[in-house]
Amino acid sequence: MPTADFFPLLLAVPLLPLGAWLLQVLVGRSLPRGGDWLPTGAMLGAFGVAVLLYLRAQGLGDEAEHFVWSTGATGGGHGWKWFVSSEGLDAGLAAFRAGLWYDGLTAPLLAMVAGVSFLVHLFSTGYMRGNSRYTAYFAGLALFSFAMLAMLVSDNLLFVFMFWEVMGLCSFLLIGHDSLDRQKPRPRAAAAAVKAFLTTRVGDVALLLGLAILWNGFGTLQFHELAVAVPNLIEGQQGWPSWLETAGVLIFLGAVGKSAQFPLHVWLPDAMEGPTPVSAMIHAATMVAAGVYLVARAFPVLAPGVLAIIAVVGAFTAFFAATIALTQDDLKKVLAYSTISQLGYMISAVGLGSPDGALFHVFTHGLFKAGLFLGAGAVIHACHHEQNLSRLGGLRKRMPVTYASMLLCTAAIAGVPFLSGFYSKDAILAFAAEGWEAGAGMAATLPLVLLGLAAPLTALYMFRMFLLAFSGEPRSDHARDAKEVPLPMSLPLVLLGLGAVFGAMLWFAKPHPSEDAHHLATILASVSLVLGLGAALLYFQFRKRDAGRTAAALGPFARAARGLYGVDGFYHAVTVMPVRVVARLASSFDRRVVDGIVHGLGGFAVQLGLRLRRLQSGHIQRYLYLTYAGLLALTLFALWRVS
Amino acid sequence: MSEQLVLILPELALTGGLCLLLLVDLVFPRRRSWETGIFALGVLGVVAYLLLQRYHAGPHDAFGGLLRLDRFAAIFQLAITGAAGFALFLNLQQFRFPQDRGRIETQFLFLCATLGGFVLVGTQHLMMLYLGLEMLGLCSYALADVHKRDRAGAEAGMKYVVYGALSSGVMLYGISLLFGLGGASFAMPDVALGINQALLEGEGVRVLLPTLLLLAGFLFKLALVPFHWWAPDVYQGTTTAIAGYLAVGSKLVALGALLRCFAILFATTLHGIEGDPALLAVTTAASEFGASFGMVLAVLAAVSMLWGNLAALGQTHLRRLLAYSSIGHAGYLLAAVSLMSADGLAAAGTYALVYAVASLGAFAAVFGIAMRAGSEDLRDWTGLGWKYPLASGALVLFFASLTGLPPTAGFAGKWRLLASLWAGGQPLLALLLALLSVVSLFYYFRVIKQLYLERPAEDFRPAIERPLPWLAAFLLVVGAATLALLNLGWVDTPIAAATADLIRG
Amino acid sequence: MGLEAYLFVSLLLFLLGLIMAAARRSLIYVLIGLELILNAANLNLVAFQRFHPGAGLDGQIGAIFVIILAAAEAAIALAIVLNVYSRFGSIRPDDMHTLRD
Amino acid sequence: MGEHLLSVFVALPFVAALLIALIPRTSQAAHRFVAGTTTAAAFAFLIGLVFGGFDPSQGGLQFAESTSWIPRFQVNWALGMDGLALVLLLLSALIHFLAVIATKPRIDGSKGYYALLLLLFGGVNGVFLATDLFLFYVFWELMLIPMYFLIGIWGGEQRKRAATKFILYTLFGSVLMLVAVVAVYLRSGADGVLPTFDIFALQAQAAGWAIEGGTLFGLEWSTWIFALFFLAFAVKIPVVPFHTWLPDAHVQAPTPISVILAGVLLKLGAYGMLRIGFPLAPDAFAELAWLVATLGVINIVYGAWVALAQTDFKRLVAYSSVSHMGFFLLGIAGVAGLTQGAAHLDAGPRFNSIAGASLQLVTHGISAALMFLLVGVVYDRAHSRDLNRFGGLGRIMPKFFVVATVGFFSSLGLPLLAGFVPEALTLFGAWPSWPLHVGLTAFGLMLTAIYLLQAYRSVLLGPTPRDCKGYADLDRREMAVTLPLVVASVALGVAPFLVLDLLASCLQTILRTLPPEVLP
Repeated sequence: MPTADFFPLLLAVPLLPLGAWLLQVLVGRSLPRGGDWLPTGAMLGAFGVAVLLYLRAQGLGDEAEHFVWSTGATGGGHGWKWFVSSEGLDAGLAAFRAGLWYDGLTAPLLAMVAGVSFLVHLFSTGYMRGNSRYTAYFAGLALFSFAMLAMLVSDNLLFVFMFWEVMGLCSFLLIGHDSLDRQKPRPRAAAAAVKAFLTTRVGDVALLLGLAILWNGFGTLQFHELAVAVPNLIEGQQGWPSWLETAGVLIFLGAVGKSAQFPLHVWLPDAMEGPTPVSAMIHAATMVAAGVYLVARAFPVLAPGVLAIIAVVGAFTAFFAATIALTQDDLKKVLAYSTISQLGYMISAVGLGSPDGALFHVFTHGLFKAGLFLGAGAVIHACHHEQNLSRLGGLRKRMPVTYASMLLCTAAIAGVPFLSGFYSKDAILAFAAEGWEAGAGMAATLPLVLLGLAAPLTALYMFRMFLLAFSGEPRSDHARDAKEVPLPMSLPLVLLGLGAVFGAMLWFAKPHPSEDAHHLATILASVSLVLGLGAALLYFQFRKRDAGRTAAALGPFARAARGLYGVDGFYHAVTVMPVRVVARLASSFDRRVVDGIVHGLGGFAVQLGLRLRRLQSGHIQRYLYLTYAGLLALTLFALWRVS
Repeated sequence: MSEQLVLILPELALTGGLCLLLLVDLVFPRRRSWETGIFALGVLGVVAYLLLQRYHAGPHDAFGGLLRLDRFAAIFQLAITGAAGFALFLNLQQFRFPQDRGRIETQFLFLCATLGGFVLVGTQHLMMLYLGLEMLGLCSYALADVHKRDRAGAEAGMKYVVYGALSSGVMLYGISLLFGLGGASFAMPDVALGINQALLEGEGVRVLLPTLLLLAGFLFKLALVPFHWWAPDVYQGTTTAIAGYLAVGSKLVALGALLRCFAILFATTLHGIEGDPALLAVTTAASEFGASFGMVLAVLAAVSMLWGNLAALGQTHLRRLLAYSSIGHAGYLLAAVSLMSADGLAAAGTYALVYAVASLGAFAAVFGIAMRAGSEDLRDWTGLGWKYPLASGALVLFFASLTGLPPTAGFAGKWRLLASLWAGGQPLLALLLALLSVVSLFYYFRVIKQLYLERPAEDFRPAIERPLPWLAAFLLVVGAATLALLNLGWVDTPIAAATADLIRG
Repeated sequence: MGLEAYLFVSLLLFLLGLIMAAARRSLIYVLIGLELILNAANLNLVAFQRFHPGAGLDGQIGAIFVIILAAAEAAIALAIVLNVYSRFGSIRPDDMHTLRD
Repeated sequence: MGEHLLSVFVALPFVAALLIALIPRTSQAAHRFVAGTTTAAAFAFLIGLVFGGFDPSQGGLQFAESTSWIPRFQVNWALGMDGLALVLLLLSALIHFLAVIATKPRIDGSKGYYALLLLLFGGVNGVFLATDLFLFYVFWELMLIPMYFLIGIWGGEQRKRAATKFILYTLFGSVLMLVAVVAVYLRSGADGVLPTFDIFALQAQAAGWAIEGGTLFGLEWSTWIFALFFLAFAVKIPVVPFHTWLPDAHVQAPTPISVILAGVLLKLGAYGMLRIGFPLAPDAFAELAWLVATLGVINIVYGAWVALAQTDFKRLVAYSSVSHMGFFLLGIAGVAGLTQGAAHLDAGPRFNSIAGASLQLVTHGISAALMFLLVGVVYDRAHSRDLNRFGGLGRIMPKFFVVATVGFFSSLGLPLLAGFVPEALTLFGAWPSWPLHVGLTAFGLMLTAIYLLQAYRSVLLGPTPRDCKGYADLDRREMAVTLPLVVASVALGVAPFLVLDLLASCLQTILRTLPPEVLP
């Protein structure tokens, strides 16, 4: 139960970066070092507080898994009415209360997010040095962290949505950062930023509708109240009403957008246009994790049918993205698709009925994916922005620290036993297996199959990337004269490397799949690891194949995969073009028809007036004739009326 | 006998005034004179004072019912007196046609026409009605032609006299028929009885045709379709002063006379006959006739509104524009009359007065600007709003009032019309009237646009330089009146009362 | 010989007057046409009076009034016609259409 | 003074205009000063009311006063203020003040300009405060002529056409309203009592008319009333297809006037709907709510779509106004008719949607004003509004970049900025009544994002064309004008209750004018 100073502390976690952002916007540019120390320090503070809270929670011992500290649940006057604050009125959304939320799932996530964000800040102080919009960059970073932290501590879906949208803005600004560069702006960054925002916006709009339905259905959007209300409703009318299922699908759509699930995954690879630390932020700590977090939190309202969809979509994405990752030559693109694939795991975990498992993987993945991206950033930084795998190589000797940390992280994501990634992914596979044993047709088997297929692929493409980058001989001068990165950049790498190893231990709510499912999963995981790792070593380590030849080896499928299966082109054809065309039609319709009618009426009146005035000929006797005619007509009309 | 003379003091004063003018003209044969102008204005002042007395004195019959001197008469006689004063005043302000300024016979004619107007609105005897109409008409014909040495004036006079004589002839023919209908009597009440009798016998046609012919005279004076043709040409041909007098003065008295005729001839239609069940049949017959006849008038009104407002679009000569718009406004009046109800007649009277005020102002403002610009053509007025703010500002105000925009009297008047139309079961006419005021805004604001939304031409030279303090003062007064009369009660209450008297007889 | 006959004649006169005013090509004839209209009315007045005996002499008196007014009207009209002639050198109504749209 | 507080408030701008008229033509600073102080004083006065004097918990009129004006027709000089009026007055005072500041210190004919601007201001105040229908109409039309001249004299190349179109279109709406006013007035007297213009008395009667209205050309009497009022206000709001005057007027008007037009004048139509349009014909409104909702969605989607094709920055913003005002329509439509899903909180959705609708007025006022100021800033530098001509301004104008980001995303409806709350409230509230419409609206939201981001990208992001290189960042005056709006936008986004608290009880009173039984 909440102690007196608990909520202030919890509130401090998001407010610190917020304050930093404010100062950064107002006075940042006049500060020494462009004020980068301001948000970095703030994040350090936030991280400290988060850890403090985490330890408190841990202090609860076995409680730690189940406890909930929430203003909503415990009242305590900490929640506040948001739309209308006057107590007199209790109608509708106006009665909406917002509050803080902290439980066994939030605790490690909050610490992880704060920590990773801090490390990214720290890394950026080195990576972004000399950038023309250094201050603005850090401002964006701070706001980004604020939004994510605030989302984690809010106790209702509406606020989750709000901060999630703010994250959208931040990612937009940060991805587009280079397009505003004072020296050489990159238009492609702008394009990528717009694409990212719009693609996720699709999901966001759907999510908003979902929330509207939920609100009108339950009159609340708070996690705990929903968790109570939904079962009552279902008991009340035996089964899930269709509107609730609709809401579930819409909410999931939101997650699809934010967590870059198929078919809305297209924005994430383009988001690589942003500076690499930003990618780390988006992929590890903030943006994409939000989607998973949302579905995990909304789990109670998700009908079984919806869950099935979620599981399949997630699993498919995991496999689909893995295949693409296998064929990419750009270091960051590989990581991007690996993220999509891993997110697929998490999402389908929710679908398989284990939100805890999903968040567990969010947690571990956050650690090692941050490590990977920062490592990639280090490599890119050291190789003068050379990020094509076929021109890297042989960095092991040149950048030992980066090498070590990258190795650990790669191993973790590939699922090497006793590393953090192993546990979380294992758990998800286990649930998939469970579902399969429970045995309900396609919906049950598909996830297991797809996830099972994705597992070896993960190991394969990750080690492919790793080996191509680090082992063998450098394939370009950039790679040849690469140097190890300075401390502010290498320190995060080390820490995250350690995190990749021990991260799993920091998680409270260990998922508990059934025994045999667990065994099955373990076997599956190990086999696939062996397969993937083996293949990678065989192919790239010993036979020294380089990226270019991979494609040739894999044949037509690879070309398709390289072409991203044409999804982007398809979207451009079916969405962007039609919208443009219709817009042009609409505007000409507006000008020609709508406005045309208005002007037409005016012109008609004027023309009529001219016709009438023609009769005003100036000849008195014509006037007389016209008068007689009028008088006659009048008389006849009158006679007709009267008699 | 003498008390009869007391009753007609205003008329006597006017007559005396114009006889004196004649004498002066004979004794000092100067073509032009300020003093006489001032004198004529003075006469009008006295007359106005006497008319106020008449207003309060209450109804009297003079000369065996030849004249009916009541509040109603007083109101409209005051109105035309005002119009005459306005015309005289503008006439004295003429600096661009010096040959015409303050000419004595012009002043004489104004007073004489006004006297005719007095008779026209002050009688319920058909022969007197015709007499008054002719007196007003003949003087107006002459007035229209005061521009010697000017073709336009001659042509205007010719058209006016031919057209006027014709329509008054038609009217006389109608009167002669009504004379028969009324059992060989010119007195309207007798005619009314005859009408009731005819209606009771179900011979509506015997009532209808004479009434239509009688109407012709009024349609001509009010410039209503199909008797409107003269208006644009004559307005354009004469001076602004005379055009203003025709557009306001003669229109007002004509409307007054029309209202009186209808109020008396169709009294039964208007309020039925209370009590006596024996006469119930008459009442029903009369109201049936009234309904169908009202429909005829309504159509006529609609056509006039449309005609006037549409033809005014794209018109660049200011006086022609005002002529067309006055046709439209006359249409509004007739629309109210066509309700054949006490409320409708009152509304028409009220709107007529409100329109008169704004219209006088508009003519004066146009007069002022035109004197500077040396032309009544809109295209020569580019950007003059910046050079002559007072006249132009006043013009904006008066046009706003004519359009019916708040906070001007015109708005209240339009509101009064709409209210009576809607209440009288003519929602379509109401809508038409409302929409046409949008059309009217278009052509009124074309003038405003020319005055303000353009920059004045560099090489612009005013036709006359000297300031016009009197005109300015006049504009201020009328402008103030236009704003003040937004409180319509001041006009509407007396008119409604007076009309009610008429109908009750 | 009843009232209708008189009315019929006057109606004829009236229509003749209307047509004449509109059709003749000289202002003088136009004015004559107008006079015809007035006289049509006069005929009515007198006739009605004749067929309503004992109702005074309003009809006849009215007729005299009208004749006088007609004279006045003619005077004014002729003055204007003279003026028109001195301006346009013609009294054909069709020659005068400077005022028009 | 005490009991004539509002009269004094309404009279203030007119007196000030007169004062300006007396100041000689040459001393422009004086004109500017008078206008500035007047509007500022009005704003300060209203703020004062918010903190003391005005009681938000009370739904009815406050500071009400009434004096007989035209006894012949029972017309009274009747003023009164409730939450809605107060909020909109605050908005209008702020916007007018900013408009004065936003005007360049030296313009020709400044005398007329500021005088007319004050007349406009006075007219707006009158409309918001009048509780007598006749008076309401008088003030309503009083704004016509000043706006006509402000656009027509100080506008762009096409100004004459735009001004004429504006005044004709607006008057067209007004006369229809006049007919409706007449009809309502007469109807109120039909039962033998004296007819009245008192808006609230009429509202009280209106429910009764629903039952025995009688028909006219086959249409229900109250349907006529509603149709006439709706058309009148639809022109002002504006509702597609009566919107085409708006882009022209906006594009031609000088920046401060566009700001007023978008920030205040469009709101008058909406205010009329809330205060008169549907309370005076409740049953007709309930029957035609589907139409209102549909028109609303059309506004949103169609407006957004047309905006998408614009290359003229100002036109784009104008159409975005059309699109945003659609939310108002959807919101008020959401008041009528609840179908499924929300049985257990009947009052809830209705309140949400009307609250959303009326909050939309304020937030749109703020963000649209901001957008037009941004357009003005760009135009002053580039002397062009062609979106393809500039780009990359974010790099060279950092202050402008921040302000513009707030402006764009505020009108995009980003949470924590003003735009979001009303949209969310409206969607939440309208969902039970019009699920399909709300679904389509989502489409509109998507399009909104698209055209705004396109514009944002082509103005702020990417490389800077050569001829834009030299542009200076926002100067002091421009900052002074934009910052208040930025602050307001953020404030409303973070703390919507700042405004909604003032509105809440008033809106519930308005809701009561729509009797529950007329809900389908």
